[in-house]
Amino acid sequence: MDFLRNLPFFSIMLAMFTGIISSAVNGRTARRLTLTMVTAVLVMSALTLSYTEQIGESVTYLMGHFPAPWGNEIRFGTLEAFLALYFSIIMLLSVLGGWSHVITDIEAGKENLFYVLIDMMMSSLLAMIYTNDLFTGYVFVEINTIAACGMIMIRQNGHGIVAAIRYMVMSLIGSGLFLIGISLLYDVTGHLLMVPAHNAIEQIVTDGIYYTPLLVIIVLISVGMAIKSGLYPFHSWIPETYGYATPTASAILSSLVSKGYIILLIKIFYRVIGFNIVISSHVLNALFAFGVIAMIMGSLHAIMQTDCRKMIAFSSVAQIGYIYMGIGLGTKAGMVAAVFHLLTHAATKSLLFISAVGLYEVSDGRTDYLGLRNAAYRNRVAGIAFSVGALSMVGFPMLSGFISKYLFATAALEKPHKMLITLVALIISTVLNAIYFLRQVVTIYSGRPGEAASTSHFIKEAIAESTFSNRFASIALILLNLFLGLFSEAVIDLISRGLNLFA
Amino acid sequence: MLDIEVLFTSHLEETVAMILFGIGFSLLLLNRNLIKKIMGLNIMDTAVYLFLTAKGYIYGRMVPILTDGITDPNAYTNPIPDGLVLTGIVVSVSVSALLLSLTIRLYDRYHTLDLDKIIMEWRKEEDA
Amino acid sequence: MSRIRDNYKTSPAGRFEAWYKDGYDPMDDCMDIHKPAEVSEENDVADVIAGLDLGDTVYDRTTNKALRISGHIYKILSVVLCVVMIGALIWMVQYLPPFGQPDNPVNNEVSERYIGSGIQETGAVNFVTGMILDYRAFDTFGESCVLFIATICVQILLRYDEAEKDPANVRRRQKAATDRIYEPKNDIILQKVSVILVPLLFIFGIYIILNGHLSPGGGFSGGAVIGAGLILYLCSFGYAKTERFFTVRTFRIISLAALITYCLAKSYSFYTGANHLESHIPLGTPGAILSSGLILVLNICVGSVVACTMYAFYTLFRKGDF
Amino acid sequence: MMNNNATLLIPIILPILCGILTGMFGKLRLRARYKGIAIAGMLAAEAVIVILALRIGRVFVVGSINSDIRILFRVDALSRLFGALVAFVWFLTGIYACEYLKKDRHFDSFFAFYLMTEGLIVALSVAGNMITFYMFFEMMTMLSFPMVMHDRTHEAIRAGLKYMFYSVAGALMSLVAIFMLTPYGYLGDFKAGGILDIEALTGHEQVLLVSALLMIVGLGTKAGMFPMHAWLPTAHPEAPAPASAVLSGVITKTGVIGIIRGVFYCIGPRLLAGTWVQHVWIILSLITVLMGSMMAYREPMFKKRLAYSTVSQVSYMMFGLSVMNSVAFTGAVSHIVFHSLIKTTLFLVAGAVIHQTGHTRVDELKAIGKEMPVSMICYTIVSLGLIGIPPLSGFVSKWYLASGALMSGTTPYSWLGPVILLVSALLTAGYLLPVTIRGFFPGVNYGVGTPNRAEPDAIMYLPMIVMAVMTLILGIYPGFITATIQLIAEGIF
Repeated sequence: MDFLRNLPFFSIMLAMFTGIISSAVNGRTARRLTLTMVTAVLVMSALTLSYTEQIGESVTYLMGHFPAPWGNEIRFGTLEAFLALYFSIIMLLSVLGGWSHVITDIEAGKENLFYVLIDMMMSSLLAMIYTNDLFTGYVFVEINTIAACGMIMIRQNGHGIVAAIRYMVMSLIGSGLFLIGISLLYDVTGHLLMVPAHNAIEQIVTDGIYYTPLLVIIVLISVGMAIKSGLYPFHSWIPETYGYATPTASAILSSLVSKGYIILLIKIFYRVIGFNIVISSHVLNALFAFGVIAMIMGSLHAIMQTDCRKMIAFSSVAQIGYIYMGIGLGTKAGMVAAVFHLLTHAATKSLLFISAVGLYEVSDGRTDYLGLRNAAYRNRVAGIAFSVGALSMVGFPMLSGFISKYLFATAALEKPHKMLITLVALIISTVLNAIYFLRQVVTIYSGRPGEAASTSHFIKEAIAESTFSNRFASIALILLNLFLGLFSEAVIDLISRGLNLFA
Repeated sequence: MLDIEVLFTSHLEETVAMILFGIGFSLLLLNRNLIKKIMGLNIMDTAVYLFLTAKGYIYGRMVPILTDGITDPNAYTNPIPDGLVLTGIVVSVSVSALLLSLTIRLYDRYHTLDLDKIIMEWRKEEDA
Repeated sequence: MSRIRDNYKTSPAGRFEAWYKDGYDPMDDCMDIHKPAEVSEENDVADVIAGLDLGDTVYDRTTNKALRISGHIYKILSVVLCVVMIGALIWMVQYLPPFGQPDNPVNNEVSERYIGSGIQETGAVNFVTGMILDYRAFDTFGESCVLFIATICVQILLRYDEAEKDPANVRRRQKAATDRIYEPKNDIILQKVSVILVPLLFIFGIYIILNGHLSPGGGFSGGAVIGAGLILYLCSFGYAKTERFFTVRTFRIISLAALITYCLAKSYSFYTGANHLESHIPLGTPGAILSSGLILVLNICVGSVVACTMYAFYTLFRKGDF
Repeated sequence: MMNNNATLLIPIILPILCGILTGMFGKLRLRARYKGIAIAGMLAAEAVIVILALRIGRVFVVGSINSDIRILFRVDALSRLFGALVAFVWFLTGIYACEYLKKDRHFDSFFAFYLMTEGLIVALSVAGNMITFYMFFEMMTMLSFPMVMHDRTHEAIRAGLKYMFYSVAGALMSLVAIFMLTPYGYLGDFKAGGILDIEALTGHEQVLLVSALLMIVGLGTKAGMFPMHAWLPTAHPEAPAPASAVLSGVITKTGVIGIIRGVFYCIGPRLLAGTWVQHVWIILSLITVLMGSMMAYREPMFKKRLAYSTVSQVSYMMFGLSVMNSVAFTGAVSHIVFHSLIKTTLFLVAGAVIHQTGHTRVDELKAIGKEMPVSMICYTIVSLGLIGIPPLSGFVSKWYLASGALMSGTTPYSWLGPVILLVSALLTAGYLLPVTIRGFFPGVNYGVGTPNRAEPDAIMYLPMIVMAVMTLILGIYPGFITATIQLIAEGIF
């Protein structure tokens, strides 16, 4: 029983070890290793979750022989374990959903390197979730960035590489700000571990000295993480990045990578700086404003797209805006809503990307509106999956999107001076979502009469075979979405308890 | 408000580090030439290392290596920033290598180092 | 007369009447669904949506005014961002703790313990090495993983595969061929110098690695020196001679073995540390080469990884293969 | 919790399941006849089950989304009445549709959405609190718009999207209202006469009024009330006849039901009576009544004319609700029942005409009475009912409406309202009867000789006959319906 304490550490190490091994084997073996690893991480995280649920408090785990102020640590509570579980599920389904395209998109002999990247990404995500040390956080943020860059550019056409360099430049700016931020934090507190740093910061706030640097530090860290996760003014790399990577990479990038940074940011807010100090520093208002702008501008951009994948990518600009809007509300409820929407968006976005694969592989690779007409009849599972994802994004009841919108609205009610803006932004953004997503859904369900005669019905010969794993992944993600939508009470309760354990 | 005297006497290293950081940041963000962007990245990281090492130094103390058996903490400078700098250097080396290889591939394809030109070319291809 | 009627139709009142007579669809504008200019025979939503075709000049900054303006706005905004940030940082500097004072917040119990009881706990005479490889070893492990994954990415980008058939790679192969032509054949001076210099470099690097826990230096710097030696040898004697003792296979084996050793060793020490078990690794007598437990091993691993990585970077950049 | 009664789920789950099955097994090549028989039997079963399962007082808690939203079904007199009406109309229209769409490509997909929509509307009628109602309202919208764009033509798709976006915008307006009222206990279970706690509300009356108006306008979108009515004349003519029949007959009424739930069961009439919101509401509904009739009067297309008449007639109910007294309420709710029967019949007749002769414009319908006498007789009966000629049912509801308006103290509307209703009734006569007149008396210059009989198949005109007869019977014996509604009204006022 007490042995379960080791599982998070095992999962991080296992992921890295798999990565190192995968660099020396061929593509198939690397894929199998990766799938096994992700499954193992999934099981371990589930066990960790049950363990933390039994203990009811967050566990501190020494990485080495030395306790808090001296040696590295990881720390896991309910929310960390749940996030690890959730991320590994999404990772597994994304890999399953797109591996058939990994083979075609990547130069022969380099598939195993792609799986190395995925393993490293997994380990860095786990470390960012679990870590209790700022500098470890920085190092793994860098690993995450490099792995993401590799995933973008592993498709060896010019698009991938240009997208990769734009992504790289933007996120290096972000990590530069983050690095100088934690250096300054180390300077004024003298600690890199989160809890001692927090005590030092409370000391600073009480006796006022070094308070100005503290404000600058909060701003630097928030801005750095916002840039890395693609908040609105810094979103320009998102559409190309998500639009041109291989489908697995798109799903993972849009649904996990940016989320990892946001989780780290929330963790720093709660555990290092202290949420009240963050609120009093007014940086949240800026995040709120940019989030609201992103919600609307992202949707407006998405309406103007003709390429299905770029439309989905722009909609995730808007969704990131939702998350920052929730964080910016500066209340517990807002934070819960933000975390829940983070889960929602992870599930829905990967569902959309994966099902989009299923759609355009039956419409000879075209990804624009005209190309996708009638695709839903040629690949029914993908069509249904895409519709479910779109409806969830629109906020269809019983799907996860509805719950998160409800949570945002109720959270906004607690902040009278932000309530109206939030509600209006929610409504505008929802209507815009409805416009572009339902337009796409209608397109994939309607065709020109000529081909309609042959394909408009669920006729056998018209259904192109997509890979089994793709269908499996789509269905599993639909179920995940429904789960979030129907049994949200447990999840929300878990999130709020976990956030209490964060501090 | 802004006390120049303090800036250039007791905080000289930090000031220089911050100016360097700003230079690198602006290069990375504003310059259109990829190679200069990479230089900016390295300047930015170096500024952070300068800041950290400056933080580690204490007047009149030895480097943190055991010399003739003295284990009194007040005899040595602070070892932590040096370790952080070591780690940071490796990170920036890796990132620079990655960026340079990306630059090589882009130059092979577009025969220019100007990011704006590259992006415009690329969008033309994409629409074509 | 017709003019008046047109004006009336476009006037608000006219539009309102048209609207509630349902002649005009308020959703048209935001739905972007118009009949295409030339009405296609088959009425079809896809064609309808094709109505919002964004021509091919949309992304071109020279022709698209809106995009150009937004580009300017972005430039101005980023300049403002830079200026504001630099100003804020420099303004903040004066509130930071002063330089080199022993009572700064950074000089707290942490560094005291690293120095004071570092010898007993890690056995490393070089406190910095003791810190990065024992107290804060997880960071260092992450750091070597950064190096590893950077190598992976560079391989993805620059390594060419025989299996690949597309013209880009043919060009890269030709580049490799020309590279062999231009590389120095019998440059006597260079060869003689490097005959003397390379062994010294290797020995010096090995010294730095092995004394990482005793004197300044350690795995990374020593590995860099050895890598420099390898690169020098390659430059002066060419691939033919180098590949007699260092091929891609060597690289794979060395780096893999080193990383796996690193991973396992660190996992062992983390595991024992976290569960408060006794790690049966002797620390040895401080100051001796064979001391300070795992640190020596880790230094050797890091050193070999770094040496291989440096060499790999060089060759990949130069001709995309080992 | 009170006695959970899972039988409530049957009439909701059954049609949805059957709909999904219809969609999934569409590909197996059954003869349309057998499919039609299966669907008709299922609809009949559904009707019976609704009558049996929706016993007043039954409660079922499906679950709770989070701590303060419970998904809850509870049957009261209103839901029983509306559910029975829905099942009945759906059954008859379904039979008609089996014949109407026999040769259609999208037979299966139409019936898939048709059945699912029925299940959702039954669920919506038994919803026990506002959030449950909203959820099923939203789903009903999303699943009913494929019926509008059934033909997949450009116009149909455009009309469907228009319907979609109007409804989404309206539903979101009401959602904002729900959120703004949540702090005052708006999400509690429905109770006749309102559930808001007054002391929490003191000081926030304006919030209450604004959100009440938002809710009325938002849900009024579905009911085609004035500012947001423009989707209705576009969507109804584009849909195939059975779809437009249920759209006009039932789906527009869900908006009215929503307003009854939101205003009379949550906010409570006595909080709104006499406020500016009531005045705005009355004015909007009267404008809609008059405007709808006028537009219908000058509309040449047959189905579109009927659609405009729906706009005007549904706002009769709005007016009846907005004057807020029990008599007018009785009139409004009874008009829901009568109008849905009448308007369904009208659209079925229009569909039959199009199906048999292909005429879509009113002026093409000369001598149609000689070609399809049965349909046109049904048409005439129900038109008279809609105008409000005494022995027929429309008269009853309009009588209640007018008298309620007169005895409500809201001058000037207390006399203005009935006048406008009267004018609108005359206009109704003006736009409905010419079809009959020209249909049966084409005039002297009409070609002599026996006209070709274009009477549709019996399966198609039996539903019309049934509903026409229902109109007549309910007009003569309106007692049990009005009695039920008066009971409901007693609870509210």
